[in-house]
Order: sequence, then structure tokens, then C-alpha cells
Amino acid sequence: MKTIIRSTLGTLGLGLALGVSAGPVEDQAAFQKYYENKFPNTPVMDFQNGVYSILPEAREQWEAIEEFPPYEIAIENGEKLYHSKFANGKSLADCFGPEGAVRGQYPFWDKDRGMVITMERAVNECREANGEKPYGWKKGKIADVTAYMSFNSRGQEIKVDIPSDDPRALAAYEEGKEQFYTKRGQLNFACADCHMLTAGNLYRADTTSPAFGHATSWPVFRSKWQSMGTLHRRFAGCHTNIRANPYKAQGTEYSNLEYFVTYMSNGLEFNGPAARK
Amino acid sequence: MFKGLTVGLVAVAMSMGASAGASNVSSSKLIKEATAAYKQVSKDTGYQWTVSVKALKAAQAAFDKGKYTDAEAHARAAMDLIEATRLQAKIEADTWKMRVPK
Amino acid sequence: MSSIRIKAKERKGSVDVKTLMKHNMETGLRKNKDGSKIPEHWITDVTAESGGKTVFAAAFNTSISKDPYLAFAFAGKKGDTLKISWKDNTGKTDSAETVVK
Amino acid sequence: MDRRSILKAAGTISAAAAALAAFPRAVFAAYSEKAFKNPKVEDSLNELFGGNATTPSGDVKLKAPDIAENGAVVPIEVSTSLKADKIAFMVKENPNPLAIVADIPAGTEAMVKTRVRMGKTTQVTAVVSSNGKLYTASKEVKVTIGGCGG
Repeated sequence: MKTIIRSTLGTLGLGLALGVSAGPVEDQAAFQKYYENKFPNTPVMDFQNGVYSILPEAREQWEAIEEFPPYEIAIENGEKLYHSKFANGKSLADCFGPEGAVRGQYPFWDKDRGMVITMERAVNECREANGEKPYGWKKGKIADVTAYMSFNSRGQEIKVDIPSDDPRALAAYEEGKEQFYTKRGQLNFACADCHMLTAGNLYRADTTSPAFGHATSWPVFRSKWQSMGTLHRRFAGCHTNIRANPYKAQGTEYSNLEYFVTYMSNGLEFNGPAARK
Repeated sequence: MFKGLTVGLVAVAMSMGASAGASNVSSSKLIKEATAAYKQVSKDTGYQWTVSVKALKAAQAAFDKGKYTDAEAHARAAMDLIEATRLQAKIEADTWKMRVPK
Repeated sequence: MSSIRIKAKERKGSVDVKTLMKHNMETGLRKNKDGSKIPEHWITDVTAESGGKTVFAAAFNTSISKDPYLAFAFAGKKGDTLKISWKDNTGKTDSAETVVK
Repeated sequence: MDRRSILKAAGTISAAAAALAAFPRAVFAAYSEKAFKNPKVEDSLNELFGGNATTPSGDVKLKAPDIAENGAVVPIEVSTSLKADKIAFMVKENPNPLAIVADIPAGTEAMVKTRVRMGKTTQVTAVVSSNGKLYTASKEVKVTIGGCGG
């Protein structure tokens, strides 16, 4: 009798946990399953190739661009910047090692400071700690340096952690999640509307990419920009498209959104930099 | 949940047409009200629509040129967009949870 | 640093060449923020030499994409030197050399 | 114009002349204003090849997308099994259709890949010059504008 009661309670407890407040682990499983069901022909690891994982015609052109990708110039610039000495004789290599192959460590939750640390932020904080001016957040040198670092980090597994011993980390994740699913702007779109519920549909002339794999390949050379840009540059562009004022690059909103979106892609590999349309 | 927003948007379209007896004083007041509403909604919701900003700027630009009728039309449009933003935020406060896959 | 990146690799007596040239390739149709036209500025000629002879040459219009990409293949072998040069409509030139892998 | 500016202008010219001299091109067709800044395909062909009679040929292979991802960067590839000495590529709806002419010396494969711009949906044509005749392959490339990404 005792055992029956206990197991009933146990089941109830589990039911409550799933129904009322699913945690990040359950969120992630459901998220990834959603895309696997929606695009059964796409091998799971291929989602890291963005819209090209679901569009064969566009993929051919992308592969032709990748034969000699435009971001190679950024990687070379980034390599020079990475190793060039600060006024104090140090360089970024003193912060991130000889090749900067640290992409897999970002973004992470910094318990001491109670905030999400992205790779871009870490680069600029290294510069500031050494008495240098920070780079801009969206394009130019920040994109070149992170292109070099990401290139040297290709193949690193995405394994964003939400430390269970710090409720603020979960709160940041939840904020990012709310941001992803909440409609914004005059056009009344949520990230999830285009990149989840109707991912792969045409919006005028463009097919929207699956959000599973969104955070893997940055920085990106976009043909539309004709230059490199960071993930937060793209976030801002998306918000402007739906006629919502963008948030500040590297502000809490976008950093938490990056935290959520990258966590959703756990298990894929970092494969940036990349070329996109 | 879409209805409220649609009403808001239709109201915007309608308010563009209506405006009579606009003056320096009345349009200045309207622009001030719209700007105050903009700031309040920004504070409450944490975001704004790009079109609201544009409408406010257009209102100020028209006012500066002495085109008070246009200024009032733009200010009213801005006000309606700002209200629609508030409505969107209100609807979304809970609705977003429905989009999370289980 | 040269504006030209070259990848040259031999495969059964044929050298596959891929090259990317950093150049804005201004069409003359784009405008500055103040509305003034950005003058056209583009690479007009590209030449590839190996073993003292020209193995490939091309002339471009402004319709070739920014940072032009070219790929071609010529008879050669590992260890050969390949030199690629470009010239633009303002008379500016650049060149780069690589050894075939 | 004062003396200083005259000297300066002269200096610019001689630098440009030096640059021209340094650029290796003897026997090969160089960029020509008449061929490239020309809205008419026929005129460009005349200028390049001394004639504009073309024959469609299955031996000319043209690889271009059906729908361009981005009109500013459209990857194309032209190749042929014919013995070619020149390959040209035209984008019909561009203000000046001729995009590129490539010289194919003996020993070089009759193949060229590049990326071109096209402003709108257009027919594109590869022209191969072989034994004094012109062979072509054409297809339509759709260029779409607008949307979130484009």
C-alpha cells in the first residue's frame, strides 16, 4: 500500500513538473524535436547550416560561395588583430590562448557578475583590461577577430550551461525565452513565428531559416550587408524588419536571447564564420 | 487576440484623415502628449515600434514648418501606434507561452 | 597584405585555381548618403602567369560581384609558381604569387 | 592652375602609365570600352569576336541558379568540351550585358567560374569561341527582391 501511494505521488509530481513549469532541459528536447518533425529529411547535425539545411536550390549557390568564401578576408584581418600587441605589450592571445579557439565556451553565465558573457563581450573586456578601447559591437574589427577565433574553434560542441545553483541564470534564460516567443513590432511577429512555427515558409521572396542552428555560425558574411556582422547585428536587423526598435547590441535583452537560442542548439557544433545571403 | 490590434491599426488609418482647426497651440499640445505617451510605453513595455518614432518625427517636422494640420495628423497617428504597442504588450504578456512547444 | 588570395592545387596534371580579389567593384550606380553618385571603380583585367607564360586572362565589367572570385584550371604541376595580377580602371594594380600544392 | 598643380597632375599620369606598363598583357584581349560599355549584345560580340552569329550548342555547359539567392552575388560556371579560345558571359537585362571575357590559352581548361550581379530576372548566356565560330548556352535566372533576408 505504501509503495502504491508513493509511486502515485511520484507520478503526480512528474506530471506537475512537465505541465506547469518545464525546465530548460525539457524545453530544449521539445524544441529540437519540433524541428526534427517539421524537417524529417534534414539530418540533425545539418541544422547548423541554417536555411541551407532545408533548401537544396539555395544550398548549391551557398556551396559555390563557400568554395572561396568572402569571410576568409575577415579571418586574415582577424588573425592580424588577434596577435597585434596592445600598448602594454600584451595581445588578445594573452586572454584567449595562442589561437583563440574558445568559441565553445561562450555564451556562459558569469556567477560573480550575474550576467551572460558572450564571446564579443569577452574580447572587448580583454581589450579594456589592457587599457585598449573596445571595438564596436556589430561589425568591423569585432567581427574580424571573432571570425578568426570561431574559425579556429570549428567543430567545438555547443554545450551552453545553465547553472542550477544560481537562480539568476535560469531567470536570464527565461527572459531570452520570453523574448523569442513574444510578438513585437507593428508587423506583430515573434522570432518563433517566422523561425519556428512557419520556418521554411516564404515571406515575400525569402524563406525563413529554422531557429534550431541559428547561433552556430557567427560571425557571418551576409551578401545583403556585403560585410561581416555579429549575431546581435542580425537580431537588430530582424527587429527593424518587423518594425520594432532594436535593442542595444550586447545589452541584457540580446545577450539573454543569445543565451536561450544557443542553449536550444546544444549538441550541434560551432561552425562559424559562415556566408549567408 | 488579433482584433484589438486590428482595431488599433484601423484607428491609425482613420485618424490620418480627420483634423480641423489645428493651431500652433493645439498641435504643440498633441505632440507633447504623444511624446509623453511614447516615453511611458517605452518604460512599461521595454520596447517600441519603429513606425511610432517615425510618426513622432514627422509630426515635429510638420510643426516646425508651421503645417499644424499635418502635425496633428501625425501626432494622432503616433498616439494610436503607441497605444497599439501597449495593447500588443498586454496581449503578449501571457500569450507567448502558448507558442512554446511541449 | 596583397588584395589577392590564391588557392592552387594540382590534380592529375591539372592545376585547379581559385582566387578572390579584394576590391569594392563600384558600379557607378550606387549613391552616397548625401545623394551624390559613387564613381565607378572596378577591376578591368586579370592575368594569371605560370612558367613564364600566361595561363589565363580575363576582362571584367562592373557587373562582376564585389571582391571578385575567379576559378579556372590549367596544365601544370605541384611546385609550379603561379602569379595573378589585376588592374583597375584607375590604373591601380596588384599581384600575388603562390606555389601550386 | 598654378605650377604646383600642373606638376602634380603630370605625376599622376606618369604613375598611371608606369602601372599600365607593369601590367603583363601582350597578346591577350584587354578590357575594351566598346565591348563592355555597350547595351547591345550583338555589338559587344562584334567587338570581341569580329562577328555576332551564334549557334546554341549542347556542348556548352552553363551552370547558374534558377532562382538567385541574392542578385548581387550569383555564382556561375561555364565550361565546354569544345576547343575554346575565349569564353564570354552575358546578363541580358543588365544595362551593359557583357560581364566577363576569359582567354583560354592552349593547355588551359575551357572552364571559368565567377560571381556576377544581376538587377532583375534575366536571361543569361555563355558564349564560347571555338575555331572562329560562336557557340552558346542560355538559361533564365530569377532574381527576387524584398523579404526579410534580401
